[in-house]
Amino acid sequence: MQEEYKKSILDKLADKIVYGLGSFISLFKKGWKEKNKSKMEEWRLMLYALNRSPPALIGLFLVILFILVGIFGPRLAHWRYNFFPMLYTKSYDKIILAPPGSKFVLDYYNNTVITFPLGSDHYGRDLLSLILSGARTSFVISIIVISLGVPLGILLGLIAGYYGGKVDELIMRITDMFLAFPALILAIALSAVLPERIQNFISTHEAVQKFVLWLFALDVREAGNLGRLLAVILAMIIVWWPAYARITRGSTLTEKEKLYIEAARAIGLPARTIMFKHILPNIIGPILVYITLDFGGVILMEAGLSFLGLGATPPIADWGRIVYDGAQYFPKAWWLVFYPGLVVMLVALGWNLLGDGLRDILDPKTRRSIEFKVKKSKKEGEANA
Amino acid sequence: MEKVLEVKHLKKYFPVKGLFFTKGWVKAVDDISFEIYKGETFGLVGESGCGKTTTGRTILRLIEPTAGEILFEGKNVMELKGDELKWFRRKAQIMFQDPYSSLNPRQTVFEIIMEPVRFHGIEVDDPEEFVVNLLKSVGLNEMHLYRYPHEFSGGQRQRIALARIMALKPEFIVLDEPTSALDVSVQANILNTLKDLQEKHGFTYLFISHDLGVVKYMSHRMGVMYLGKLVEVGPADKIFENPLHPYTQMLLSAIPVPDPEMAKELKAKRKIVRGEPPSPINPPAGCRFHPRCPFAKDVCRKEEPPMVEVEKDHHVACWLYAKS
Amino acid sequence: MPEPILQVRNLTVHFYTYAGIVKAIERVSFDVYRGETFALVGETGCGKSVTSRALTQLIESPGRIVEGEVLYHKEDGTVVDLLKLNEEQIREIRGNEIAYIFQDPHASLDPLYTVGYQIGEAMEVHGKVESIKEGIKKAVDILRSVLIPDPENRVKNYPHELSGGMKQRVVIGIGIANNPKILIADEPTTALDVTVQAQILDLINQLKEKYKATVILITHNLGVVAETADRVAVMYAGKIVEIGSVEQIFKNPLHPYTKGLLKAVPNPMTKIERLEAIPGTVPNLITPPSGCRFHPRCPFATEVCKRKVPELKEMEDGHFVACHLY
Amino acid sequence: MADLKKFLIRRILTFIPTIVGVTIIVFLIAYVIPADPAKAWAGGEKASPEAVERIKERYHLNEPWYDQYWFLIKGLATNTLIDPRTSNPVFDDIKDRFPVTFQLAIIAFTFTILIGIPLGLISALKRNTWIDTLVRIFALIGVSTPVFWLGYLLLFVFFVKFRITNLAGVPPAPPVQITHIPIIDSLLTGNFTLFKQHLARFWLPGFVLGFMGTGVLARFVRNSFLEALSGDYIQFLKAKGVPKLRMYRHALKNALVPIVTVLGLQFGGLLAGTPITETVFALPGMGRYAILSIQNLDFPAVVAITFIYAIIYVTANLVVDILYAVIDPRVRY
Repeated sequence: MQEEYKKSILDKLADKIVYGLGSFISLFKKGWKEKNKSKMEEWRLMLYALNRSPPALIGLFLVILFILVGIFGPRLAHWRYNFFPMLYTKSYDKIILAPPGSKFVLDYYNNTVITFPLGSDHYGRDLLSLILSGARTSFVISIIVISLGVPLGILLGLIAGYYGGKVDELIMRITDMFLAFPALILAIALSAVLPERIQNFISTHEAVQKFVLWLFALDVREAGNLGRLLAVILAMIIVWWPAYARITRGSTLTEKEKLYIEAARAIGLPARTIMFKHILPNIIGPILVYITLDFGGVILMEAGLSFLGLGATPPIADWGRIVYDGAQYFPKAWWLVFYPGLVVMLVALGWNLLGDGLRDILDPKTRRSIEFKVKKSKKEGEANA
Repeated sequence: MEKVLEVKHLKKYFPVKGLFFTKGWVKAVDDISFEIYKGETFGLVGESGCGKTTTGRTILRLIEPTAGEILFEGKNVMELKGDELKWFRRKAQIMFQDPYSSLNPRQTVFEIIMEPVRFHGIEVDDPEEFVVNLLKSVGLNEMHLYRYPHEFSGGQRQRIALARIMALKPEFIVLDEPTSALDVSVQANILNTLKDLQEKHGFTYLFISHDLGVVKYMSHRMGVMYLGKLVEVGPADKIFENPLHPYTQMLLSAIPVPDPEMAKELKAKRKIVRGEPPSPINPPAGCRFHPRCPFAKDVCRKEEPPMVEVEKDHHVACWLYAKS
Repeated sequence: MPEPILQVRNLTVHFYTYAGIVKAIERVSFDVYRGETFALVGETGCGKSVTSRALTQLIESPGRIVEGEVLYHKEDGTVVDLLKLNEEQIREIRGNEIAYIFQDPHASLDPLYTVGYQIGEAMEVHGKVESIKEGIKKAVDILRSVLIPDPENRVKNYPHELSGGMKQRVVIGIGIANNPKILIADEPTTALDVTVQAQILDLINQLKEKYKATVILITHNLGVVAETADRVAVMYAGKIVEIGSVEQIFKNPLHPYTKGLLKAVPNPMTKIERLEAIPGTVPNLITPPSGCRFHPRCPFATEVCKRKVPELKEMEDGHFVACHLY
Repeated sequence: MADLKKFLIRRILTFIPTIVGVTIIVFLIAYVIPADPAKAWAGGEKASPEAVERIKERYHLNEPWYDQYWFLIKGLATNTLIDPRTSNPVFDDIKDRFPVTFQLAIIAFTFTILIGIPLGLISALKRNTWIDTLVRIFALIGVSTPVFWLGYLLLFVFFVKFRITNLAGVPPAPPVQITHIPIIDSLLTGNFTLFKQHLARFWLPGFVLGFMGTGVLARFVRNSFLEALSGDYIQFLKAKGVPKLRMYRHALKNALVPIVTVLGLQFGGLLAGTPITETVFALPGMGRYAILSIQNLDFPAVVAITFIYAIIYVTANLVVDILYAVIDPRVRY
């Protein structure tokens, strides 16, 4: 049936990706491609549906851009985040805040001219470079928070939902308590009390310190600021898992009632196998959507926390922190608020668009309606022509 | 004849939760006893909520019983552990009512059938060939090997479920309304396959259904349940020819028969069908059927009737036949 | 000659779904006579439910009534094509002259309103009572007429406080509230137990006599048909394959499908050695088989069955069959 | 109604363990305080060891954890927990700031509801049209916009460019206090000048705070309404011959149950957003106070504020539960 579609370039790309992936896996697992025809067909359909959804494609584009900048940002940046130039106007007056697009003389002695496409901050640092470097901070934080907080929540939710009874009661009561705090407030409180201990830990474990510095692409000089940065991460992990515990528990409860779970129990499969091989793959779809949306959420919250002066401290490049520091010059230095905020919004919007599109794509009902719409519009187009 | 399964005084109560304490109990299954002999089909009929499904699951230890004993090939099922439990899980299987949820939608037919085989450590030379042979024995073929459940119709799914069960070479299978979600034309197919397999492999079935026609067709012996109680047990033919319990009589007279002439006849002599089954939370005292029973006497309201053998192998729990 | 109340001609409904156009029913024609119980039988997905809903344009998107006529003969002798009426006109007919009972009583009632309100509402929207309040008062009588004990208190109950059988009685009550001419019962007892089913069927019969209504019964249960229907139409894959009186259909089935169906049902009152199953599965209606839609499963299929769509032919008085064997 | 009362009591009882748990978490936050704040409270690096010791003594910082927990609970319950920075009992400090935050949240909530619900309904009724798409995009932009950014953006427009709002101070509370929330009190006592002043000061921050929830609510209302419309009982209503508007009414009432849940959650979300909004708009509320307390390592205040937020959140949930029971007769069981 799918062959009736007029394939766009993206569709052909989707075909290539799916078949390429199939062939690739088949290199390691013989016959995988033949045995998983149905699965590959489903993937292909999902990608087709994605291609039909412009918002999701825009989201995907923004997200890929964010990831690339997150990885390469510090290298792309023209200036290191901790480079504080002395700036002079053409008439050699010293200047602190350079407006966007302005040119300045970098050094009193060696007359190099420097351009600030997005302006500079009050230290004279190039805002564009800061934003590029700051992408790494946001990127790493969001990945750490999601990859530690979410699995914890999923695990607890699965256990609570599957075993029920007292275990469920205990886990859910704890979850409720955490949910009773507005997430940001709890994160604020936690990021206030945690830094000291983390800093102690970091300073005594050099390998960890090195690794973290490498992750955030920071110089050794910033080692003393890691405590505050990691405190925010830990705080966000602590506030992030309860929502997932609750969602997972809910879907586990529904899924558990399905007969194939009972069939698995009748065969004698152990609880672990049933939870991870049978229940989890069947409830992961909606959770994946949440995860995608939450990448945006983490980035927003992190920006919010650093806007409140928590977490990253200068000179570490961080979008929220730039706004926090720049706000005192508002509205004169509007660019210090506008551009970092805009970037945060675009990244969050990217994840949200992608997540919203995924929701439609992963739900077979809407996915098929998307596919159908494509075909119908094609038919109507023909009828008109 | 050899007993495969013996159920003695089985009870299953579900708690009704209040805020802090249990408010009451749903007496889903309340003290029932019966046995099933090797190679036969024992039918269990009753209306929804009578406890027939709970009985089936409790026998397989998918639900822990409140009280009572279940002996499977002489072993107490409730006390099985480790390897013995694994042996039981292999020998006793269940087929479910709803073909749309009894297969994991994320597994291919091959995985669905091989998972239990691997788990139970059954040696298979060529897994693919093994699965294909099983599929053929239930009327499917090798084309279906790597497909997902959603690509099949309800009847085909029930066949896959059947193949999964067969893979373990069980002796006893609980069939929990295996065809009630299917259309009649497909139902006949599945029922015939089940009968054929029983003949070929000597399976013992516990056939649970609310459809009296199907039970009559499948069962050698049968039991009728009402509100958690077994009210009548006996050979299927005898029960249909000569129903003893007023509830069985009411049930039989209420079935619409697919024959207009017979229907007219039956309708003329139909016993008045009264009321609906009450909630199993607070079942009526004495005989549970008494509020709907046209023959209810004083003793019925006070005491539970004992199970008595009225004719050979034909037992009934009713004060019309027992001495108080 | 019995007098028709409803004449359905070439009714065709298509569903425009993701996978393609589902030809749910294709050129379905039949007559329903005043005062009879007309049964539409068939298996899941054969289009019986769609047919019944299409009669009053109750087809939701993505479904669409593609063609056909439903001629309704009013009491006063005028004839209207129900499919040509506009939204307001058909609304006045629905629930008033033609009422429905749906399969699942749990889902049919709005959980947030009392049953009295819902019955009262049915009367109010057709101007039978001034206000819903007045309707609720009348609802007591209606509940009594559908044999619900203690109706004075039951009107104040919410649906979840009633058992399945009681809910279905309420649904029936809503159906008869405006004294309809035609009552369309779509699988009215499928969700209910056997003993309750018998009561509900009896009730529908009684009400039919009392209100002199015509009943269209949609069911897959041949037992229910044998017991309650006067005439029967058998549907297969969106087409009617056979129409006749209940005796004709059960004693002298002509279409191979009808024959197969009757042999596949176990009758609890007779001894059956072996059921005869119909091989194969129901076709999908996006790409239905060419010619006779039953031909891939038919033991008597010939070349012509693959090519030509059989039309309904009258074989004996009032007994029609669509099969090339005849 | 007896049902309703029973249900309520039951519901309130189940909140007790949550509140206890909240105090435990609050305690844990306080318990992981490193020993240093004592020094900070005593006056920084130059503080004398005796003063530090005195502070530690006073806040039981040297005692075992259960003693500290008890000290904290007792302090919260009797309002004897003293803020070392201001030397006031913590709840006294909060009492001044609470009305500002609450008033902000209420105005934001009003915006959310007034815009979100109609938008959602329109979106549902015009399903799969450009209006629907627009609402969807609006919702996504809503959840993606950083509160501080939107705040500054609108400040720039309405304050810097057009001066339609003001930023200085907070108008006084009316002389007669009923609810202790100035804007409500001034409305209740008919003091419209004061009401207008409050509105002029609070509408923009309120809008900014409420913006995020508006789109989410609109989407949610749309989906719940459509879901309700697809119910079998709606089909049955149609078969009954019920006119369209009446059908929508049935659907809306059924959709209300999930909508109320989301509204409860959103109120919690609004509270969480207050620190940022208050910072941007220089409002002396609890959120701002929390940030200042944190910056000064003023933990007794942090603990008290966190606790207050949690209590409000739990109360909001309770209100949701009550509304449930009022809307849906099935819930009372």
